[in-house]
Amino acid sequence: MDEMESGVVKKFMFINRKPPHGTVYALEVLEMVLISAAFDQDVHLAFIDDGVYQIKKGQAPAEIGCKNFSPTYRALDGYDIEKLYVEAEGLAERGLTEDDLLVPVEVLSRAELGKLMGEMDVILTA
Amino acid sequence: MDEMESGVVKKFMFINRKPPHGTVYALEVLEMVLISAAFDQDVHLAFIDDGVYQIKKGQAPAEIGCKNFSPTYRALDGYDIEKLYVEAEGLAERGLTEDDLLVPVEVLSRAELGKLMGEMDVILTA
Amino acid sequence: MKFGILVNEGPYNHQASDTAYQFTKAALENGHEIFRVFFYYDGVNNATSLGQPPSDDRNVTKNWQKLAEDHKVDLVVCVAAGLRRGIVDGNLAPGFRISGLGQLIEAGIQADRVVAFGD
Amino acid sequence: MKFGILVNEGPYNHQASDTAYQFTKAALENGHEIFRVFFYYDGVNNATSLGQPPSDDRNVTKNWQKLAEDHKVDLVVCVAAGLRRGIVDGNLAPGFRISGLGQLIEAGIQADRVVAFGD
Amino acid sequence: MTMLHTVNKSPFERNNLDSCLGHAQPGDAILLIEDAVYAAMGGTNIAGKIADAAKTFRLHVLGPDLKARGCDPANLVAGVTVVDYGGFVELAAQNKAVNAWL
Amino acid sequence: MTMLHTVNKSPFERNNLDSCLGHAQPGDAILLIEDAVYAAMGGTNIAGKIADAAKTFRLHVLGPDLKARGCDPANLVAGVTVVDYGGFVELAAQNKAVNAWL
Repeated sequence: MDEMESGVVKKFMFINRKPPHGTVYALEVLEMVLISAAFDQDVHLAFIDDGVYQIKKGQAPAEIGCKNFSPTYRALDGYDIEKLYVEAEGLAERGLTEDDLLVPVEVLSRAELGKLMGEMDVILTA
Repeated sequence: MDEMESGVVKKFMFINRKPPHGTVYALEVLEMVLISAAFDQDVHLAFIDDGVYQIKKGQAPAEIGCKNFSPTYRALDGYDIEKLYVEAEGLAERGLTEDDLLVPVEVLSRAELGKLMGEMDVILTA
Repeated sequence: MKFGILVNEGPYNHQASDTAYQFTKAALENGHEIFRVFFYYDGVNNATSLGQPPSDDRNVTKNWQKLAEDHKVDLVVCVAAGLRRGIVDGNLAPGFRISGLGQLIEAGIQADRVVAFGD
Repeated sequence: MKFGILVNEGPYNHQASDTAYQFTKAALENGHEIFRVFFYYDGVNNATSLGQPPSDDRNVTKNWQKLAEDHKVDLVVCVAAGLRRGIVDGNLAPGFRISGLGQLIEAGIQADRVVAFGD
Repeated sequence: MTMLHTVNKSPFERNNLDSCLGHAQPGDAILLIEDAVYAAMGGTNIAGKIADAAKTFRLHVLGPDLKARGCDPANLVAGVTVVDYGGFVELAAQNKAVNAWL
Repeated sequence: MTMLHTVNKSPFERNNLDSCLGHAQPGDAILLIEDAVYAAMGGTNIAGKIADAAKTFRLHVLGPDLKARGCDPANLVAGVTVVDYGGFVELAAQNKAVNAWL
């Protein structure tokens, strides 16, 4: 894949707005994120709105018959994906705190995240 | 189809909550409604929430490449489907009145519609 | 008690089909009867014979097929919705059959309850 | 300007694919270049060769195929998402090709803009 | 005769639960499934509304969906009862009809 | 450099538009497409919010989607501009990146 050596580095942001398990988006976004790591891009992950539920501790979907992909979020730093942001308002509305999250993140206000989104080159939201 | 002569008549209600064109639900619910007419059931159609947009006058989806199925609502009485209900609150929230609708309907309050729903035997919502 | 089940969404993208399957299984385990499972809208995509989900994930189509095998559950795919979306005789998974939308209305008449699962 | 297009939903159930098609067509008419159209999630269902929508409705798959023919637009179906949902070589409509998710990231890098359409 | 209402979408994202609560009759059963189970959790900015609803309706939540999402049943809004898939089936059987608020 | 935000869901059903308005930066362009075009219509119970948004953002609506839904462009909230598919393309080209609020 010669694009891997193209030298172009763009700011990618994957914005997660949906809860896990009810739809496949969280899982398939994670697949996009993992692939993007191979292209040496500047990858950002944001969890806003119901997306904050994706990184909630204690998920155990065996009884609904689904795969537990939540441990993968913890493996992201092994792929040098370390820019994870969670929206403070999203946590608060849902009665959650940083202690409820299964992976270290930077908590930003909606205003701060909006500003950061404005600096991106490519945004993929789901 | 011997069920067509089974003699059982149930109260069916199709509840439309979604706007037309953005998704296929409005169109495919209409197909269900038309089929149900052949079974001589007591068919009710309710338009609530964004479902009220399904029967808005003046729809012309040619430029988005879709079929204009809205005239079909006007043909329903030819199939003896005449119990059409629209929620007053749904119209008001959207700035619409009965004059904006392409088919004669009975306007009910949310409370009245809720009560009517409670009298049904089979409810299919989309 | 006799249940009719309506599945409105395809496999994997929405949990609807998984929940419908768990409900159907539990109803059978509790001694109830499943009159029919009807697949409408994108629900017809549950019946593809060509799906190959990752080996560490569930296989939604196989789940339905096993219910059909073990309990003779009638799995009906709407012909019109299927034609529109490319679910036809050629790629219909064994255990499913294709028929008209009247089969859903019939389920509404014959079953004691219709339970719908969707988006 | 070079555009990458991402289609997240299947045909008919959501307007997403129709809007993506209209956007792509308009971009070509305005003299822009389409680097690639990538089909992900249920978007892979746009590529079925087996769909037969009613004759009075549009044919979404054919719309895409015509763009590929007339303008050599690169229509790429995600291999993993397709396998999961039963879009494979055997029912892939001509004009589409199956490849990896890296093709989407590459579009993000190579195109000037990525525009996504979904639910 | 009462009805069973099912809701499967997050109350933070969509209006399904609000519409259900606006139409259900007093005494009806409401079952929160899939992404709607978040509505049953204590401490959210809608917990008060749900606690009120639990006084008018028989409010239930699907246990396997709670567990899938890492939601602790010990932290539910007061008045909400957990059921499993078998309990879902019996709720459907015990009420006159089922209205899925899709 | 400004961004183009697209929103395609009804503001009465989902939170996409609210989330977009809460994150977009002053001067950004927002394009309402598909079922989101209803947000641009005058006389609704959210028309005031949209009129305010039109002062902070460049607010556009897709004409073919209005027409499909029988929405009269003469009845738009003040400050909202109609574009066609070609206009959508040029908005995407003129702004730095496109954020689809799915």
